Amino acid sequence: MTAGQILFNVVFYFFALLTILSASVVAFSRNILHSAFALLFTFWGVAGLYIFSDAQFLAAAQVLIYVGGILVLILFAIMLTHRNPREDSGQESNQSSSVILASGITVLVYIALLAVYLPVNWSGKAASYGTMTTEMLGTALTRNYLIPFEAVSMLLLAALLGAAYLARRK
Amino acid sequence: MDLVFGKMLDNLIIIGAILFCLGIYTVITRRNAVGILMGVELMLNSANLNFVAFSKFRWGMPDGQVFVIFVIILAAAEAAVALAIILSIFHNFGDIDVDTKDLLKE
Amino acid sequence: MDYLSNFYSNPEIIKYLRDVFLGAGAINQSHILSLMTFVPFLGAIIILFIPRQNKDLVRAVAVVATGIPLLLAAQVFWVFYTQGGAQMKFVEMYDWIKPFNIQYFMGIDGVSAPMVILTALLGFICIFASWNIEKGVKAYFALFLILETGMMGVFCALDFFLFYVYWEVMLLPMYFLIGIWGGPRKEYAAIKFFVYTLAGSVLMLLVMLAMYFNTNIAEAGPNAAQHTFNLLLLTNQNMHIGILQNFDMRLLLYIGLFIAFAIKVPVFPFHTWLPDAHVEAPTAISVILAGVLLKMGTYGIFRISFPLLPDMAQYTSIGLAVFGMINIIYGALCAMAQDDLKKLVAYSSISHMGYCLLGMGALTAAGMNGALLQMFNHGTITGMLFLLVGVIYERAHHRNVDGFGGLATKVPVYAGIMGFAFFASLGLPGMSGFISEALCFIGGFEHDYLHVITAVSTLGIVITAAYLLWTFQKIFLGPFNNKYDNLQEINGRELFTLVPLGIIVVILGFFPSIILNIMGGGINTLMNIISKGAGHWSW
Amino acid sequence: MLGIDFLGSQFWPLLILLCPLAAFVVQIFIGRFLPRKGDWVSLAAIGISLLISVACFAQVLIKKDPHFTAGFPSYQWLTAGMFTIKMGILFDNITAIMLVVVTLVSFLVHLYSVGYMHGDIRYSRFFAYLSLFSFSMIGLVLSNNLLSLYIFWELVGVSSYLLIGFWFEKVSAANACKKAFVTNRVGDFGFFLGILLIIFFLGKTEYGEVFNALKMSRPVDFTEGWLTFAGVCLFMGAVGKSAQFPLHVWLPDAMEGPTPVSALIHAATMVAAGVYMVTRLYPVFTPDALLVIAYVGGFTAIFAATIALVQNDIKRVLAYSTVSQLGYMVMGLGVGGYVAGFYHLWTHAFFKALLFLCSGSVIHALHSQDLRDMGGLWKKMPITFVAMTIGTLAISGFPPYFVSGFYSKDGILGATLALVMERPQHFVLAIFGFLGAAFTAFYMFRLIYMTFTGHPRDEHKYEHAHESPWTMTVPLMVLAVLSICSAGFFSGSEWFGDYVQKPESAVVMAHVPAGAHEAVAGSEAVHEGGHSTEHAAHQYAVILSILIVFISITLATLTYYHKFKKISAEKIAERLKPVYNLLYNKYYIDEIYEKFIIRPVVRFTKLCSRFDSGVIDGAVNGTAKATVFAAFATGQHDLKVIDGAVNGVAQTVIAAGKGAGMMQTGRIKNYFAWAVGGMVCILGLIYLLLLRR
Repeated sequence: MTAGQILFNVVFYFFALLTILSASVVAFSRNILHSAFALLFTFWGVAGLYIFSDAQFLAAAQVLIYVGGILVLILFAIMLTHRNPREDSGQESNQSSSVILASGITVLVYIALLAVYLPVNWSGKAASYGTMTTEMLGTALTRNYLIPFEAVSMLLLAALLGAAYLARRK
Repeated sequence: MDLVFGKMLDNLIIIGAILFCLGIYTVITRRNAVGILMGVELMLNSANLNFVAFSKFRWGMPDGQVFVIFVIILAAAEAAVALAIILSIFHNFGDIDVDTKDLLKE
Repeated sequence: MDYLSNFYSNPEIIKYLRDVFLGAGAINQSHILSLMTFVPFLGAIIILFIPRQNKDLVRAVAVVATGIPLLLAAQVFWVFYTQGGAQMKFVEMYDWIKPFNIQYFMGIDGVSAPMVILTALLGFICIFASWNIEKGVKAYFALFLILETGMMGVFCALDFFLFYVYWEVMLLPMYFLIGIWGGPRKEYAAIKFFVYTLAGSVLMLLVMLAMYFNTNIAEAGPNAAQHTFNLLLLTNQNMHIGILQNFDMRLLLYIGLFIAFAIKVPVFPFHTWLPDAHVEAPTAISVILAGVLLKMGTYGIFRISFPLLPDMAQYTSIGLAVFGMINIIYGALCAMAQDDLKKLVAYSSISHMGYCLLGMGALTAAGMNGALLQMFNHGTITGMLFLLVGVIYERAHHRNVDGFGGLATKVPVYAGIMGFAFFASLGLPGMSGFISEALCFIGGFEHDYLHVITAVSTLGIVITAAYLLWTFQKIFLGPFNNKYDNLQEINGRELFTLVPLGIIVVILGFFPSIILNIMGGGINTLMNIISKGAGHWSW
Repeated sequence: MLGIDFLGSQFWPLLILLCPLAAFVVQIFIGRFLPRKGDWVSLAAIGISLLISVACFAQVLIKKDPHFTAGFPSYQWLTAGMFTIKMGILFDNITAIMLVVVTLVSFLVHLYSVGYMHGDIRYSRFFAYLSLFSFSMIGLVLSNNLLSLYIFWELVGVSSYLLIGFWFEKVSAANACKKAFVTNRVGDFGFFLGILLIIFFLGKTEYGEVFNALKMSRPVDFTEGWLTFAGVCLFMGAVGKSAQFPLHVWLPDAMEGPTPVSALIHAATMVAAGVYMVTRLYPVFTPDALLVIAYVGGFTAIFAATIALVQNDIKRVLAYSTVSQLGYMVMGLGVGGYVAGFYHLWTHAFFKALLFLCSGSVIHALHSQDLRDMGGLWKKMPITFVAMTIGTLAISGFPPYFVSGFYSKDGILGATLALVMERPQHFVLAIFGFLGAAFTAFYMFRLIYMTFTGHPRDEHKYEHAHESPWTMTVPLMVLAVLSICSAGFFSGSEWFGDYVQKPESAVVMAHVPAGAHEAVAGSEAVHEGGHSTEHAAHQYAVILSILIVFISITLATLTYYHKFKKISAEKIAERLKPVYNLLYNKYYIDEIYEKFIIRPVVRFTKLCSRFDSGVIDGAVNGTAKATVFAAFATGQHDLKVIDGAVNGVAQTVIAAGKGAGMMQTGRIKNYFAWAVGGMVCILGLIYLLLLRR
């Protein structure tokens, strides 16, 4: 195994672990803020994995929109709705039964996903075009998916107005 | 390039699955509406990951990534609207504890 | 090519039909029977279109609608008188429901011709007898004409299915006629009559189906139906398969048929509907009820029970004779105890039909001829009796026998005719009643085991004489009951209905061979079938 | 007249038959509108019949052949299967004699009723009925087979019904006519049964054929016993019609009818029909049957005679005397005196008709029938008196030769005596015979004395009593002459024997038990060889009967003739009170019948009718109620069980709904959890169904 492979493996598994650990912190932490920040690292981890899958533009987009946009939005939301400390401790008071139930469901889902994935032999043909380039992405967007592209812009406008209307102070 | 533990596709999918389960767990156990939102974002990301992985290692077509773009855009829109709702709930109820709110039940 | 061949491809069947029943007679050549059956129906339809107030037009149409069958009946009589009654005549055969091999098969022979003539005659006369019906004239005459269609059809049908259809067609108008135009307890009587007869016809339906599914006429051709409803073919014993070969089942079917017809005759245990139906029915209807409907039971036994299950006929012949005896004695005794005149005549009908049963029970040629003649005579004589009761009822509005007294002085002509009818009814020689009774007794006596039964039945003539004369005395003789000072004599219309019947009774009394020769032919064919079918004289 | 051969073709006898029928038809429909209400129509018709009958009788007389029968063909009347009935006319000596009797008496009665029924409101109808009766009686005499005999037998019955019930306003007349017809009908029941037996065993109905079949080809199962039974059944018809013992009750009541009716029907013709039937069917009767006939006849004779002794109504006395005389005829036939019995019928017809018509004229004059109102009428009604006395002499068998009754009665008594001498165990018959003769003489003379002699008991009635008009007295005179000369113009009864001979019995004695055989041999022997016993019997009979008649006449005169009144009837009546009452009330026979036959039958019919409406109707209505209840039960069941089931299902669904409702807690997490649950199931399914190899 060449040095390049080892480096490749190390970096890949670094990003993998990063995503999983930060995601578990998001799930299990009692404090909402901690989980918000953990969400940041999860997004980074995912961006890294995108690069490994030849999706450089996506990685960039991920970082820009998710981290820059959504995460900031969440933080603002937490700040605005942060009323009393009791809310944090509320996590424990949540009966242990619902926790067991939730974890049970989670494990079930995991098993179901793997059961559907593993038996199928996904060894498809290798990428016919060598490596994915953003230029290919752009042509796909503006040629095959032109209509959805326009529709999405309409959607964003609607979301914008909706959010503004909903959040107005009476 | 090969990975130590199985092919690249399998690993990515497993990571996606774990992310997805954690997202579900977050949604179910979080009492705070924003926590739920975060759970949702997690699930979306795991979906994107799968898209990208398959688009690269299974089909070799850019379509997967185009989908991811659309998902990202929608996630943003959705987060905005969700947070606006959360704010209005906050204004009406004073708190955003999901367990006590059962307005949906007629 | 024989006309029958486009119904049956099996040459054997055609040969059987031709030899035993149809002779060389052409089929579908004369449509006299269909005319006689459906002209009244046509009349009924025309009546429905006539405006309600125009009562006389309704009656006129009714007269024409029953008059035509009477004229045709005259022609039928002439043909039978000249050619004898052995073969089926005026045969019509059309496909009706092809898949089930049901045909519109009509034809009459010596057995059914007198009945057809009687129906046409009584139908025509009853129209005049119901001249003063005021309530719902249109409905009354329409229903009456449908009733006549049903009756005529029953006597002409030679297909079991068709027979059953006519049987039901006849039942319904009768229910309404009694139920709407009847006396005080008319609903009860109508319901009782209807349900009773219907129960009977249910049994007949079962037997019909059993017969249908257990005959194999071995027709060639892929989609040729194997089963048949054709009454004439069903008489062919070697076509019976399945349950029809098992003795007990045949006995069961025979008893089923017997009960269906016994209710109509009526036979002793099933007779209680008759007095009620008669008492409540209007005059014309009880004439038809007694004159024709009672004959359907015995005719059914002649046409269906005997030829189709001849061995059963012989096996149970004693039973039939015993029922006959019971009917005679029991009917006569009950009649003596009645105080309502119509009920008395009703019970006397039961007693008279007992003679038919005795004659048929004997299964001898004389007995069968006597039974058939008795059916015809009873039709005319009891028809007269009911018409006469109707006359007195219209004037006195009650039928209580003890309520009258000494009417002979006030209404001699009416008393004369009533006396004539009473004497005809008790079987005075010189009138047709005696001939049929004598023949039934002679026939009954010929049977080796029926001596005692016939002897006891002859006692019936004494009881009949007693109650009839006792009634005649209570009504007509003795001191005049001045409550009826304003009683009018019998009028022209009523006389018009009675005189023809009286003439027939006298003519048949002196020259019975006129009609007996017709019947003789039909009875011979029947006797051949029975003796052939039964193989040996089972007693 | 004699040029025409009346017996050559069937036309003449048919004419005799059809004239009265034509008269009847004419009379019944347009009688009222004819001049003199059409009595001449009937009179003319019966007149023609009389003339032809007399002509035929004359031709028969000339032939003097006892076995003469005119061979007329019989035409096929009715066929039913193999069984055919042929009708025709039989004309032999007996028929000729009977025809003369019937038509003559009928003619005289027609003439007599012109006067008697004068002024009656239904005058024309009376003559219609008389013609109907004549037609049926002639038909009965002329018929040549059993069935046509039965037919006319019933027609005669119905005409007697009509005539007895002529004055139907009277309740008693209405009852009498019904009683007559029903009693006759009982007799006819037996008669018809007899005919059925013969038809069954022999298949023939014509007399000649029946006798030949019996003689030649008697089926083996038609044993002695059956033949006797058949014979007795046939005789039952005669018992009904000729008013023999058990069924005689209707004749006295039949006196309700007008007197000419009684004279015609209940004296001369109809009642004689029974005797005629026995004579006609004589070969059929087995010796036992003949014995039965003899006993019934004998008993009836004595029985009726005793009742007649005490009756006060003139017509009742004559009625019972008729019953008694009929008993004599039947006994005569029964004991084998075939000729004597039939001869008595011949003579009795005349003098009994005479007696009835005389009593009719007396009643017509006095308008009362009770003997106690009469007396001393001989001055007022000389002709009736003379005629009545001749009749009385004839009926009581007064010895001088010129009176007919003596010969016929003597013949019967002789035959009875002959039988008794043959077989002494039947001595009772002789006692019946002679005692009856004695009583007959006694009550007849009692009648004469009470009506005509002595002082009138009822002045008022006596005043306006008057002799009847010529139309009534002429028939009396004719009949009086006939009563005398019917004995054969002073030549005794021998002349009758030339025409009527006893047919030898068709009963072939296959295996004959000793007793019966000897009886037949006895009568056979008497007939051929043993003339001596029969002759001896006749000698004794003559002497005995003369003796008895004289004794009874003297007794009668002693009690009832006012001049020599020694014995007072009233005292005897007192002393023998119970016997007197018994006789006066006719042995209470009527009451017995009423009590033991009529009332129980009526009660039984009531029972039947109640049974019919109660039980059977009850059963029918019961089934109706049962079905209604069953319908109700199914209704309830339907309501409770099935509905319950349906409601149950509804409840479970609602419960499930509520249960499901709990899912909708309004909390988002629960929705999300269920959604995830759904996803897991789907993935599981995909795995199970599709991916598991």
